Amino acid sequence: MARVVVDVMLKPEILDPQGQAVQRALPRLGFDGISDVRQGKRFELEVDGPLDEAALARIHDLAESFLANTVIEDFTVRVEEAAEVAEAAK
Amino acid sequence: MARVVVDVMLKPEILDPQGQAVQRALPRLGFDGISDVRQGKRFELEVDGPLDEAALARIHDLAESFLANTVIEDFTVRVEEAAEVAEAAK
Amino acid sequence: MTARIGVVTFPGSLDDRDTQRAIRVAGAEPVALWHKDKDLKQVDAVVLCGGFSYGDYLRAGAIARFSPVMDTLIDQAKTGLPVLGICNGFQILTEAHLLPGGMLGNDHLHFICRDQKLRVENADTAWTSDYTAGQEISIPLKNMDGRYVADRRTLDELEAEGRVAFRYVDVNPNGSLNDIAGVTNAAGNVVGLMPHPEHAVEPLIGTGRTDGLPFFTSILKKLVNA
Amino acid sequence: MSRTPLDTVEHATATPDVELPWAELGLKKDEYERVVEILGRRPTGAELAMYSVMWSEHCSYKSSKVHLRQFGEKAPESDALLVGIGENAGVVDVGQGYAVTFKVESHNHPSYVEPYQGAATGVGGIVRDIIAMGARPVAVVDPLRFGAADHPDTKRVLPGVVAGIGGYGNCLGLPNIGGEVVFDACYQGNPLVNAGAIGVMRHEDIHLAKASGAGNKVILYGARTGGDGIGGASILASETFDDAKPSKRPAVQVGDPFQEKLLIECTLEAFAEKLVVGIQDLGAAGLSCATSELASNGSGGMRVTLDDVPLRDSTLSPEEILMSESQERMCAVVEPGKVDRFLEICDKWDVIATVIGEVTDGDRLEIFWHGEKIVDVDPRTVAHDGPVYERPYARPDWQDALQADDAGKLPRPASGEELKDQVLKLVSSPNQASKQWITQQYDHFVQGNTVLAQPEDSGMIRIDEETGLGVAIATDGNGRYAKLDPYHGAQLALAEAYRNVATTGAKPLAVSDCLNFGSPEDPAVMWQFAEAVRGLADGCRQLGTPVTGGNVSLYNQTGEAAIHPTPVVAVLGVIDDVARRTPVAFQEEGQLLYLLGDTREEFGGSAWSQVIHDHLGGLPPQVDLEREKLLAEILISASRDGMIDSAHDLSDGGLVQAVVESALLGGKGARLIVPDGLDAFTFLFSESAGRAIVAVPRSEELRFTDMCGARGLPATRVGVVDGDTVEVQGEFALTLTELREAHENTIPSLLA
Ligand SMILES: Nc1ncnc2c1ncn2[C@@H]1O[C@H](COP(=O)(O)OP(=O)(O)O)[C@@H](O)[C@H]1O
Ligand SMILES: [Mg+2]
Repeated sequence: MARVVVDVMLKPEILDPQGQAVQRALPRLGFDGISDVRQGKRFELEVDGPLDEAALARIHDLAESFLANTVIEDFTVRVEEAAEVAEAAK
Repeated sequence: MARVVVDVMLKPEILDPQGQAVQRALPRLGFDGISDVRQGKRFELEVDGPLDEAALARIHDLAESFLANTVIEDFTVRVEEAAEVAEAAK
Repeated sequence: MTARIGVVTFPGSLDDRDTQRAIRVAGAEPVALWHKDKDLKQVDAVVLCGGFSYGDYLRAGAIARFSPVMDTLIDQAKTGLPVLGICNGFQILTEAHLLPGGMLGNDHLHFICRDQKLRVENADTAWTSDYTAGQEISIPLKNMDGRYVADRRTLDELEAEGRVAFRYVDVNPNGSLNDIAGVTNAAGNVVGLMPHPEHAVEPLIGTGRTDGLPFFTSILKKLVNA
Repeated sequence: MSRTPLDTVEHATATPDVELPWAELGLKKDEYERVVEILGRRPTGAELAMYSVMWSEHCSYKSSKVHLRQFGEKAPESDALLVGIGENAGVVDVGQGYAVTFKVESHNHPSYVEPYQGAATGVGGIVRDIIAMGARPVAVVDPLRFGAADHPDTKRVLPGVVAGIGGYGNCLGLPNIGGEVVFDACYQGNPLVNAGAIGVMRHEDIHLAKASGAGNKVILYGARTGGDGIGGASILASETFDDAKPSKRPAVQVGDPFQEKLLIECTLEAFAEKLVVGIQDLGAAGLSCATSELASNGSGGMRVTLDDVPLRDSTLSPEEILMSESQERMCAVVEPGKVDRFLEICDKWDVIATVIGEVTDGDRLEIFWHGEKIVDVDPRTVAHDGPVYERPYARPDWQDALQADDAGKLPRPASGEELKDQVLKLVSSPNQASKQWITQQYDHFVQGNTVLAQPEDSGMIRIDEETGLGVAIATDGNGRYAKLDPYHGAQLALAEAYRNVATTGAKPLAVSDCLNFGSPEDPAVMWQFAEAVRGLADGCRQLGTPVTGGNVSLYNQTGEAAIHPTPVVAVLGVIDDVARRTPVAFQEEGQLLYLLGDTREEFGGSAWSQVIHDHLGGLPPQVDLEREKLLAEILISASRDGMIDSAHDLSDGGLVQAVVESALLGGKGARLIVPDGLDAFTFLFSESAGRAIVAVPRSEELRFTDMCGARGLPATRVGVVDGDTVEVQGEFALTLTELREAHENTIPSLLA
């Protein structure tokens, strides 16, 4: 079993009020030095079977047609390495 | 300037209605072979100045106290490599 | 003969009964449609009503857009079936690309419920002919994801072609570009808007005004006269 | 709890000396011993899990039970009560064959830890109580209390709570038609998140939580069972927050309102086809509660195969499955011949449903795991025979000093200028300011039957389109009054909610309550609780409005500091034709303003004493429930016969607060004249109970004053609807613009 991560972010030209709200709160929390914050979505897909080219291509399609709305969002697909998975599990 | 990514996911034992809704929709879209979907948040922070230990520790604090509610969520902090940034920008 | 207007119920639809009531108040016959059926029961028009179809998880309207009923509806809308999308229905129509642009979370990040003033910009669609262009109406608005966005080129095109059907007046309640509250397709049979005309059809109830009723009388007249 | 070897009933019998972790599960030593005595052996791990959650304060009401009995004992005769205390929610006859069920519950502790999800799941829980009675939920209300408005943590808690209530309720399609928002430093760290719901059904559709008929199937449907919230609400709402022990903080759950919406629809469809013999929602204590309550309320026993429970996490132990408080689950008892149809309906709505057991003709609740019996109990001992405590209570020694610290001695405004200044301070203070920033995050319109919603005195819902029959609900509570005098404070909360319902033209019928207090282990808190319950029970008897159900939330306390005693009272009323409702807003210039009731110098616990002097002391306003009844009759008759066009009850902030609200809502000012025998200050700020202000069209004046005169209700003409200022003749005038700014900007500037 492998894990594929799809990250979906608003296109850069589209206002991201959630990211802005986080950024505006930072000084109040005593954080400075962060010049921009954007907030998006992260999907973790557990894929059965081998993660070959074909499987990845299908996930790419899935992201494009469903997980992201490409009118307003960009996305990336990447396979999460076993090490990362272990790290994240900590 | 560097980009730090904070991923926030619901803890594994906590119900993830959004991920479940996505997963339940997959067969209808003609996708199978995905045994689990979890949906979380991705924050991209643009950090001014050097990304040293201290800066990363502060971002870790920020994630713990503000970006995630650790009662129900786990988080990871990672520096995004320039290559990745370029990739994602495509 | 009266017109038969379908109202689709998706899991999580909320305003299906109200929409049926509004259709009845206008004098047409509401017909309940079910998301799992491809069959549109030969209705003369369809309303996609408000609610949180599939919890609005993923994105508002994103999952509902892939329902069996939508397969048929998308085909027929392209050949002229009048379709009105209210709130979640509007979101579904953009996800289905029957209407341009997309819907995002309100810029203030809160759900908002208010009596909203709109201007009817286009009174030539199937659903707005009982209004006059430029007429101002007040109907309830209630949503989380009401921010209409589209790229510059699409916006220019919509403006140039008069396809911005409704615009917010006085207050832009959600950060929608160009104050857009609703749009129409080029043919004028598919219309979507965020505010809720079906909640403004009876005196006494809700805001106590009936500014939303002409949506339903417009389509009725069009269908009966057709 | 170790899983190997499986702790079966047989194993427990064979190993009497094994010590179980009863203390970790929140049981006291004598409680554990009682379990052993009941069973005649040590409990199995699974049995211990069930007893511990069911005997927790939250589920068993062990500290409050002895007092709550008064609600039954003192209950007034009422033809309206169809189902009384003890069921998931009470049911009231509202005429024309309709019945209404309503209830208020608390979700205080989880909402402090995770404001959004804590509040959201609170709405989810109360709505399931309503559907479990067979009713379609038609509205929700949310009485809320937070720490000081300008405290940084309030900025964390309040927006999350409001978004959670909205996020869940809006997604269910339930209009939010009322509630409260109160700020007070005493709620810092212990916010009160109460949520209420109303449901409507036909008389014949009332369903009860009981499992009868041997052979009938027990069906669990809704969400899968997960490891979240194990022992959450039940055990942890039963203890004081203690910062030193973070592990004691409940694991909160994430709600899935979409799943709950499906549960509502499929449950109602099953009811409509008469497929359900008994039904129970899964709330606190999850399956432990549902199975033991269903079984003990029915005629027989029950056998459950725990392996059949659909899980989200396959590693859960049987104990965990029994204790899990996963949301959005229900349990139905269905005749064998109707099971297929029931499952079909669930499938139509994409709801997972599984037969997990059946009703037996015995009297035991038996639960099996991997073919072995792990629970064998008399369900009554789990569900109903929990411990009952006669906790010691004593009037605190500070009560006398508090009451002696009379607010009447506080310096009063000496000039018109000063009065004006204090009026502005009052209407802009967080407690008196407009709550629109909050309430506009709630859908008021969904279902298309909302006649009145915030900021009206009560919310009102049409329930029959043909006849216009409607119901109204208001919730009120005043912790400051209750702190000064818990007995009368509880009655004042009742009187205010009752008055709010009558002000809109509806006849008050019945009461639900949510009693929020500190730790019952403190005799002073216990005294406050006992007094409040006594006051409420006496008050309900006098008003003729029975308590149909409610909820107790104890341990709202951080360290030694308890919240103000805060009984929140919900009153339900009925109106024959919603077209007759009376709104708060001034409708027409020239209409005459009449003040109904008597105004005395009463400032103890008042908003004025808090806002201007940060003072809490003295006695709360006097209570005269006979007067409240008379006032209600007059308001209802006047609305039915079209004698008044607007009405607003007077409560915190007094007359001036009410007039400003009616003026701002109607966009029309008022000219007020201080009546003979009163000074301007008392006229404007006194909080004497039993009063309302009404706007009477000139053509109705004689008829109206005659009616008041004949019935003996003081009605004093105090002004006229007029212009775009609120003016007190000879004292000051404030423009509506100034007032609006003061009233509407406070909350957004604190929270936005
Ligand atoms: N949290 C809330 N949710 C819904 N409605 C609320 C809430 N808080 C206040 N309201 C509404 O705002 C109005 C004013 O509240 P309040 O001053 O407490 O009323 P009253 O003094 O008449 O009891 C009422 O209609 C009340 O129902
Ligand atoms: Mg009131």
